Amino acid sequence: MSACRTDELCVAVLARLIGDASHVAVGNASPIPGMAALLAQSGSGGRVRVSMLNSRRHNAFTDGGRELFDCAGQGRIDVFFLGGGEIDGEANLNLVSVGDPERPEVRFPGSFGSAYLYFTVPRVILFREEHSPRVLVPKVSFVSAPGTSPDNVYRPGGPAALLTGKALFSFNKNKKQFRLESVHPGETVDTVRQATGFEFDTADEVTNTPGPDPETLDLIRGPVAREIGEAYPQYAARFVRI
Amino acid sequence: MSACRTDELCVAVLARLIGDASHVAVGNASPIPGMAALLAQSGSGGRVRVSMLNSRRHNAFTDGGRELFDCAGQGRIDVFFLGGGEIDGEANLNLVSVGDPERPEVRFPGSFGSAYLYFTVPRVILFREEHSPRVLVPKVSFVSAPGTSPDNVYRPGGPAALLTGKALFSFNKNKKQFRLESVHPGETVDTVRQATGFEFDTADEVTNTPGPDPETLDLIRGPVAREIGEAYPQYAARFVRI
Amino acid sequence: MTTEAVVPGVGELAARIEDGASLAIPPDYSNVPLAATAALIRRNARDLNLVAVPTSGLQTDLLIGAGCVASLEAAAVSLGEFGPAPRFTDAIRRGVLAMKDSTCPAIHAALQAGEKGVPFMPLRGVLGSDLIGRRPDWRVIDNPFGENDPILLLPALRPDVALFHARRADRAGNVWLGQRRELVIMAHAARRTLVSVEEIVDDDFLADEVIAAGTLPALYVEAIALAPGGAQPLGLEGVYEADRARLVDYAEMARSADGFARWLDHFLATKAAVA
Amino acid sequence: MTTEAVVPGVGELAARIEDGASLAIPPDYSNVPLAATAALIRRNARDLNLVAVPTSGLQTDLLIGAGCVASLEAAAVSLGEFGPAPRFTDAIRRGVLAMKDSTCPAIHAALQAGEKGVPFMPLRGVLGSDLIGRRPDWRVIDNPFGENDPILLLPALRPDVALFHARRADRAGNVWLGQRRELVIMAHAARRTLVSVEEIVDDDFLADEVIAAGTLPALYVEAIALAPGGAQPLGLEGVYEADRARLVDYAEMARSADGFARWLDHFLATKAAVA
Repeated sequence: MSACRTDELCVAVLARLIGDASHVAVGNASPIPGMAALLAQSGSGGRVRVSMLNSRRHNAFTDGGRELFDCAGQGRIDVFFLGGGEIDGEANLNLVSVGDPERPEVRFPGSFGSAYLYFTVPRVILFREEHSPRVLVPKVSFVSAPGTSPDNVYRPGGPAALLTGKALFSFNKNKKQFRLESVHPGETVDTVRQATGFEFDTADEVTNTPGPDPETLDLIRGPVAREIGEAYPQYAARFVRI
Repeated sequence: MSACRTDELCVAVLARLIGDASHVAVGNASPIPGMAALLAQSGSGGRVRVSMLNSRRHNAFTDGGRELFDCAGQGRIDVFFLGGGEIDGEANLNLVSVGDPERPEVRFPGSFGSAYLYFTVPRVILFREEHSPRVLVPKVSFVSAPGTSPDNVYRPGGPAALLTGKALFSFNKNKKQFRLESVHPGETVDTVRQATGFEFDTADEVTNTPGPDPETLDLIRGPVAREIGEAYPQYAARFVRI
Repeated sequence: MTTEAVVPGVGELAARIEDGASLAIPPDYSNVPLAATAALIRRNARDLNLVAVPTSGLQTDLLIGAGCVASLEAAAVSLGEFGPAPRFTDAIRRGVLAMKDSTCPAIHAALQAGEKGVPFMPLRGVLGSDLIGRRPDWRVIDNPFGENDPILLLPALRPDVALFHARRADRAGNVWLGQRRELVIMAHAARRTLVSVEEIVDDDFLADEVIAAGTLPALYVEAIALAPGGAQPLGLEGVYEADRARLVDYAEMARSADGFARWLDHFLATKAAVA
Repeated sequence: MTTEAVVPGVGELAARIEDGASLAIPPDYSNVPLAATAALIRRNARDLNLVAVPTSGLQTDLLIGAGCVASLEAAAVSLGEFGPAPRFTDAIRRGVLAMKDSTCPAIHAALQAGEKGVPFMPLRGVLGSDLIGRRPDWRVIDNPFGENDPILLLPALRPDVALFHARRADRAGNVWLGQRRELVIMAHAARRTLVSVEEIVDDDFLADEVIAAGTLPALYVEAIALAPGGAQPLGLEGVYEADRARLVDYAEMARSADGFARWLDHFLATKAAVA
């Protein structure tokens, strides 16, 4: 494993989580998932289709704002990324507010498409770089999108994993619980537990999150970083090194 | 009144019925209503908007086949034309079949948009040139679109008039009955009654259907006939005389 | 992305439409895939469940006459100015076609439900029509937002396959459809979309924002086959006019089974010659 | 048809938006009518009920900060990469804005219901979200085509006015929108549509089938006003980039009421100078 920054590690891990999906969509304001999608596409020889809302080049939608959602409703999107102002141990997401919604202490921008895409996209990957008790809470103050649903609720989709700047969790929807799979360089199960506001399961063997191999890191710092510049000019500079 | 053919008379009468509508739509296979719409537009100095499905020039729709119907649902279409294989005295329309629908004696093409537009367009003008007991029946064999609806049914639209090659009727939706308003040249109340399979009311004074004045007839045989040629090339020849 | 979407010919499109499939097809005035229809007839397709969007004409009449059709959902079937569709009319009168009569906006709305991944779509109007009694798959409910306000619900249509003809595709599989957006909805709603085209060009339709506005992205397109003249003897807007003489012939000849067979033979031979 | 649709300027557009109107507006990345927004603030508009399609940013924050807004329906409000929308956040925290939180596809679907003239539209997902408890206008029913299958219904949105900025209109009032079809739905669903444009050209957009495919017909457009730079300091795709420095300033200054007032004064002065 090469020495790399946490954001570069996240790009590599998210790309692995995308795996061999045939269509991955990336919402607005998601440069790291966007880079991960481009990396996964590159690794698949172009077979992974990427629809990135911020991009013109990597965005085949032509039917206006509803097309992403309709496309997901048709079952044509395999992977999407969501985050949240708060995420709790049952994978509930809060993108609205903290405290009494009528007079909240904190107001986030709003739910965007989370309340829909969390249900309709088979593999939703949760990504939030900040890993703190403020974000990873025991119980969200407002449920924008629930992590699980009763059996009778139509729900082909849901959370598959949670990646932060400290660790990678998988999600077990029957137990309604995250499981710590690996910790990033410099972290331990204990430091992760301290930074996490919710209870979680741990894998029998919590590994160190594998970073990108040198070839992958070159891709991230080279073609992928340059390519993301089209959609996120301010981000490219942060990554381009070669 | 100038000497004119029945079809020319029908164009003139339909144009009068369109009146000062702001938007008149014309379905497929409707050359005479199409000419009437163009005549009404011409008479209004272009203020009447015409959407003719068969036309490219007189058709502002850009959103595919559903736009006509959505536009009507929005309340943006004031006048539409319908016909029918059978029309009965309560203004029910049959565009499907005669006899047992499983093994019908006669099969018509189908209901097209009638079952919807008859409800949503405020003034639907029924037009069928053939005026015979075969078409104007006591009771339609199949209701594609009902002439009237119970009070609790959402129905901003419905039949306003019925024009045939012999006569003009208005429709009274409370009485669920047509009323003979005028007879075309050569017809009388009796000849119309003989040719009509349903009972109808008669106006206190049944007049002779006024034909087009010479200027209007010139318009029909000149610019309007040439203009309809864009949408119905085979029809233009029948009308163009000047 | 790739040129994998381009297949050798309409025969390959026909091979991808299984017997028993539900097949969405366009109205007679718009992008009718008649070369692909000939290929379907040649491969002896059986038990197709046609969905006309929202009406049909020659294509449906040919498929019915050739024995390919089990059921048909349509707002109307006719040859337009050329008269009734004779094989359709005959099949209905003999009671050998499972007909689901509909109305244009109902088919559009049901496809929009399919496009959105919702199980149904409401539609105003239609109440009191005998159409409803013959559609056990439709429901009338009381509008949950009103009071004593009945409204029709249509179940979503998600055809197995959408099949149509278009003017142009690019090598990535993007198809330019312009204002024919009923075909866009049809492709979104269908599980798979097969397209024959007049030409396949080197441009990238998505790179030009003006072209892109009328383009169905390759994302929705499984296969594209080159088929010049693929809508003939019907017309294709902006490319060729309908061959009126052949359509008049059809309307006349297809009134008998024998006449239909003769017209069909000639049609298949013509299409085979160019395929 | 006529050039009646063209009005002298954005002031005339603002004059046609009554106090208390429901007003549909586009997301920050698409055709934001900021010159017209300045005119609305200048005419002291009050009690607007904004409908963001489906999100908003600077436009909504300006209108809230200037006291023009009674209620807001949106899936989100933020300045995107520039941070939270400060006046929105402040108004919510002080409890002075009637907020109808939604989710993107719900707003799109509700506008499609408005477009189709149906009273509601179903939507999958959302169940179990706290959004529902705060939306007494939404309903959950059992899917009439399923069994024990709850589904959300959204009432149709028919805003009084849709307002957006576009690149080009022709003299007949046709507006080219390209792939920005959320604006087409917005215009169909709204009772009246007002558009500011970068330029008004002599071509007939409907005469060219390629242009027509991306055109909103004049049929839906009540008034058009020329407003070059009408989306600035936001960008307009293909015409100008966002003025990032001014947006950074806004995100910083608008955190206080005073700073907002200073930024707004400058903004109104700039817009007045070009109007």
